Amino acid sequence: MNPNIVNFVYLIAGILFILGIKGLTKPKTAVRGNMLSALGMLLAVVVTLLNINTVDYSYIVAGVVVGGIVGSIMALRIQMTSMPQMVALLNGFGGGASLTIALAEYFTVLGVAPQSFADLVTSLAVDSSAFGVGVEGTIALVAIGLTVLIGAVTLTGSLVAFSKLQELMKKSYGLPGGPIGNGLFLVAALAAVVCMVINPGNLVAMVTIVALALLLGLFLVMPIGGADMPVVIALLNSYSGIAAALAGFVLGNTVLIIAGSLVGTSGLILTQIMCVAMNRSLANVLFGKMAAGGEKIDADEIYAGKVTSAQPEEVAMMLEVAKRVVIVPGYGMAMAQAQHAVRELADAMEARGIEVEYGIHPVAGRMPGHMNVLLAEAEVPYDNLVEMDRINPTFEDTDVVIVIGANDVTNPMAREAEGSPIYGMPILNVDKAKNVVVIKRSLSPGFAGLPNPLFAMDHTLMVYGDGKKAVVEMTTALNQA
Amino acid sequence: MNPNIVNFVYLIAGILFILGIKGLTKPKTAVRGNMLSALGMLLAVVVTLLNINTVDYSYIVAGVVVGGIVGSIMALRIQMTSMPQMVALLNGFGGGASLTIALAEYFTVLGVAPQSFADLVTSLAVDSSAFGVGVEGTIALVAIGLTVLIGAVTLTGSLVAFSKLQELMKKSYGLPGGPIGNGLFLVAALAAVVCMVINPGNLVAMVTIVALALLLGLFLVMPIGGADMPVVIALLNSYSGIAAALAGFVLGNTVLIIAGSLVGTSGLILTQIMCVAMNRSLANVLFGKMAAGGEKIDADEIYAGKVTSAQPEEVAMMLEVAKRVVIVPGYGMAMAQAQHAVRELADAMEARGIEVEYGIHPVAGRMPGHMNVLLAEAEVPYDNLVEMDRINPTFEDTDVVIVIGANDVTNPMAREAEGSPIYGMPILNVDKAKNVVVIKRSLSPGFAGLPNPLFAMDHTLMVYGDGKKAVVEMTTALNQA
Amino acid sequence: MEILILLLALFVLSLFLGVELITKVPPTLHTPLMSGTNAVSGITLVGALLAAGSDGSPMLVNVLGFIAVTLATINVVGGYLVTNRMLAMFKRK
Amino acid sequence: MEILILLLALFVLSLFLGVELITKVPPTLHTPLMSGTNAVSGITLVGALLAAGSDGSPMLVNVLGFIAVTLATINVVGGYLVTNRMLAMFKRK
Ligand SMILES: NC(=O)c1ccc[n+]([C@@H]2O[C@H](COP(=O)([O-])OP(=O)(O)OC[C@H]3O[C@@H](n4cnc5c(N)ncnc54)[C@H](OP(=O)(O)O)[C@@H]3O)[C@@H](O)[C@H]2O)c1
Ligand SMILES: NC(=O)c1ccc[n+]([C@@H]2O[C@H](COP(=O)([O-])OP(=O)(O)OC[C@H]3O[C@@H](n4cnc5c(N)ncnc54)[C@H](OP(=O)(O)O)[C@@H]3O)[C@@H](O)[C@H]2O)c1
Repeated sequence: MNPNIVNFVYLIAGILFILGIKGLTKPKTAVRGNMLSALGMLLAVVVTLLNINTVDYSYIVAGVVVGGIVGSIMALRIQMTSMPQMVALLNGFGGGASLTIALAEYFTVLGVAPQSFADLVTSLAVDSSAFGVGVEGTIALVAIGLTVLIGAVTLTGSLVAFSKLQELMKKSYGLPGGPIGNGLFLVAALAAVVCMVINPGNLVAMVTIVALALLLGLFLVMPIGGADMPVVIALLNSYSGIAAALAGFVLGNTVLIIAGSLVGTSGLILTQIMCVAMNRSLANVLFGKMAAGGEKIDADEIYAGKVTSAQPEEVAMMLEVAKRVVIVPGYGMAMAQAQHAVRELADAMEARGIEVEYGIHPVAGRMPGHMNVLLAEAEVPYDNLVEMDRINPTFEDTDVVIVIGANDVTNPMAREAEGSPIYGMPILNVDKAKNVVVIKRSLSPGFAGLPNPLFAMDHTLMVYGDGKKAVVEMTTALNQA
Repeated sequence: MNPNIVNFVYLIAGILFILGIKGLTKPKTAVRGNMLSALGMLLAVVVTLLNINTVDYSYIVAGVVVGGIVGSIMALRIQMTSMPQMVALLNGFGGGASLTIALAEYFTVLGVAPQSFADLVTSLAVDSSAFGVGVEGTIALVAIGLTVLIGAVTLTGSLVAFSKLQELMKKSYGLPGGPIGNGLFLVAALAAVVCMVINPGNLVAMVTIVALALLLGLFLVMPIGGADMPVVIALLNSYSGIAAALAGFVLGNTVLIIAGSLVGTSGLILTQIMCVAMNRSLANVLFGKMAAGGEKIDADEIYAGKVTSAQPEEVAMMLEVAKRVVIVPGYGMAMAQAQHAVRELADAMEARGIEVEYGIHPVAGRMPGHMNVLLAEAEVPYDNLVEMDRINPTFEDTDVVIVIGANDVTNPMAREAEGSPIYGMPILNVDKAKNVVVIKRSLSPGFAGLPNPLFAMDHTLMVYGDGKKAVVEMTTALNQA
Repeated sequence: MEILILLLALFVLSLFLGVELITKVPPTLHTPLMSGTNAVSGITLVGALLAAGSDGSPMLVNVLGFIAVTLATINVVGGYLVTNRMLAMFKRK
Repeated sequence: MEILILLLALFVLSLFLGVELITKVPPTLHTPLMSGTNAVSGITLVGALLAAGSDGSPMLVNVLGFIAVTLATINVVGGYLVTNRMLAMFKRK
């Protein structure tokens, strides 16, 4: 096929990706945007296939069929509450693809491949100019090395993130020495890249890069707490974008550059949004533990004798006379899969003429927009989902706030306790409302590990129990009233 | 100089232009943005100068000195009220520059030039492959031809726009046949381009292009009414951007492409904003006269016996007891140079505890943002300038609206009279206020040539006189009260 | 080398455009944005296809290519489908 | 020809970026936007300099170049200065 046509189609694909993201800027156009983006991908794939001059399509067909089936099943089976895991897993696969592509490219140009494990520790005698002469060859080799590195880190890092979110891995392990240990690992991997660039036939160097990078991915992500995983995933996603853009430079391919940059900026911006919403620096998320200030605050002292608990039926009586109710969901709603139950409670209240809105904190749950997706699944109109900055001034005129499975995002210590590790994080000021009802299973802390003075306030009622069960009981009681 | 460095600096310049426009998205960062943009221009110019291998800098120095002096004087002397004219004039110079550059390029490549007027009607014997062989040569020649065409149209068109805005030219002349006549002219000019491309030595063709394009610019703009000039200027500005981007393609120059596209989109978007605000199509602005519906409405019938007029002193008494006043400025404020007087009136009211805001219609005055610039000159804080959509709901709670030199943008016929030529244009609903004061010199219509039922309403007072004088008298009366 | 400058220009502009577009995406759509851009990053599939379909290279290359195609296809198909599922929920109302 | 595709890509991206940026400019700043972009379009000055400084071409070329440099410089200098004057007024408060 005429390479100009191929390049032109690639450009069209790039434009479709842009239009796709443009579509995502409004809920109304989002579905079409996603389809345009998918169309761009299809175009790029088809034109690549038409352009391949191969006699043997079997590997391709096999890969597409297996990948297509696995991907579809995953996408259609996954529960909305497990979305963070899903994204982590897909991201890991993307990293794995980059890794294997770069390796394949490497061996293609070498023209020889190891036949046995013994070969791996030898250096293949190859023409070192195979990758190109002078600067060009060096750039190509560096790009291969970096892609292997980034791809492998993304692969294992995302898999760890997945395991943590799926609660398969609960503890945190790290390299002794923390950031410094990781730094040394990275330096060693980069040194191996340099060796590989100097002597491309040096298989030992390549094997070392792969091994070190895979381990680095593990060690980088394992020490990070489960609730910080979204930040990690966004960052890894951004890396994979940058890696694609880098590849675009090597191949002079427009669509790789455009797509890669879009993904790269998207990941970075989401990372930044999350960090700002948590009032923490990226370095703190990646390397720091939560500040030790938490220990100073004694949960017993805060709660002792001041916590009032209530039954769902009592809450229903309170709701009966309310004019305006705000529902504040958090990670616990996702855990309890209570989104449909919450929607039914809201319906019951609205049927009684009560004004109901949802207050959505930017980092409620375990990924940005997590609550929105769950509530959208339960068919809550998105106009009812009100962002933090807009809902906060309304709490004073709110009769009852129902906090379901949210904790940190409502903790007044973020506003008031200067030494607290979450001090400065913008929160939902639910304590300004006339009455607060908190549904959770116990007084145990949320992700930040801090006690929440909200629970001990005079106008707060604790409803202990699983989120879904408690909400369903409230709805029943309200409907019978 | 190393061409890679030159190209790299051009790219930096392009990035600075982008940052410049990004700065313009907020009043706070706008000044810095403009400076970044100017810095980009400086960089591009300096690197070009360093890159020129010439022995004779005299023409360059002369041009820069003359241009710099003239430009500075114009920019520093011009009154804020004459900004539309200034932009028109500058745009015309830009067009002239494109025109002469393309001509110079043409003669450079030809290597010969006519020595006398007689030469102009001959065809120079030149090597037709001088512009490049095959497709490349054709592209280069087409680009030259189109740049000459667009540049010349921009030059004369902008000069006409300038004359109309400066009220040097009041009548409208056009080609007989209107759009069709213009179309024929354009076709003839394009035919001349084709002749030139086929035989580059054909001077007659080049002279024809220049002559036809200059005339076309005149004929295109002369029939358009003075108040529509901003649309024309924005459109011509957009053309000059597109022309620069085209040139970028020919020269493979990144900064020309980036700068040209930015200017091109800016012009088109401003054009569209204006058309939407006037509820007219671009075609209607360019080729249509205002619909004839105006004749049906008899001004006398609307006004007869129903108009109440008042003296500034009476208005001052009304203001004394007002709680909230909205000032609605229009083209007449610019004409009367009344912006400082208006600001002083507002100060006097605020000193008495009256809440004062300004209602700004998107096409009040003679260019987008015209009123904002004038009021900013008078040091009105931009937070007090309220856009149409936000000020409209507040009129019901407003005690007095002072309309100064605005007419069409307050005409309720746009809302109510279905057959009216301005029907559907969004307006400032000043008639919903408790009292309306209109300051203008007479009952004569505004740009759209329509009577304004607002003036005949019961709660409207007309204050006849020059805008500035009337406002000053009001302020004096208010201060004495 | 001139091409390198152009690619660089393209890269820089894409970054600017990315920033402008992404910052406009409302928080409501941040999760679909994450999965959607994740799918876009599967554009590496293009490279994977080239690897899996290369003739005359060592078998290892084709096997690596097969793995790459499989992983990238999962990423692409899974990413777009799951994004579509989420967005369809937003559209209902 | 590969270069042409890259230039085209650059052009398209610049247009997208232009749309995103310009639509973000508030109406208050539309007049400065108009004069500011007008100044940017004076980038043709670069071409004018090349024309005015070309050796060994017919005199006519240099004269045209001189005119071009003069006009483009007016456009650039006048445009930036007047924009700056306007914006400085907005900044005061
Ligand atoms: N969304 C993001 O993008 C993102 C990114 C990074 C970090 N984070 C972090 O994640 C946290 C999110 O705050 P959050 O308020 O949503 O959650 P949270 O502070 O982690 O609290 C969740 C609460 O839900 C309760 N819960 C768990 N399972 C439940 C069930 N089945 N039924 C009822 N309640 C249940 C838990 O209390 P019991 O055990 O007593 O039931 C827990 O206190 C913040 O610290 C934020 O910084 C979020
Ligand atoms: N802003 C833009 O970008 C733009 C672009 C294209 C078209 N337009 C058009 O321009 C018009 C703008 O509307 P507008 O309401 O601002 O203006 P307008 O409808 O043109 O009315 C201006 C009024 O000002 C009065 N006036 C003139 N000189 C005066 C002076 N020295 N003192 C006091 N009053 C004076 C005139 O009445 P007297 O003669 O009785 O004094 C006239 O009725 C609209 O039709 C719009 O579509 C604007």
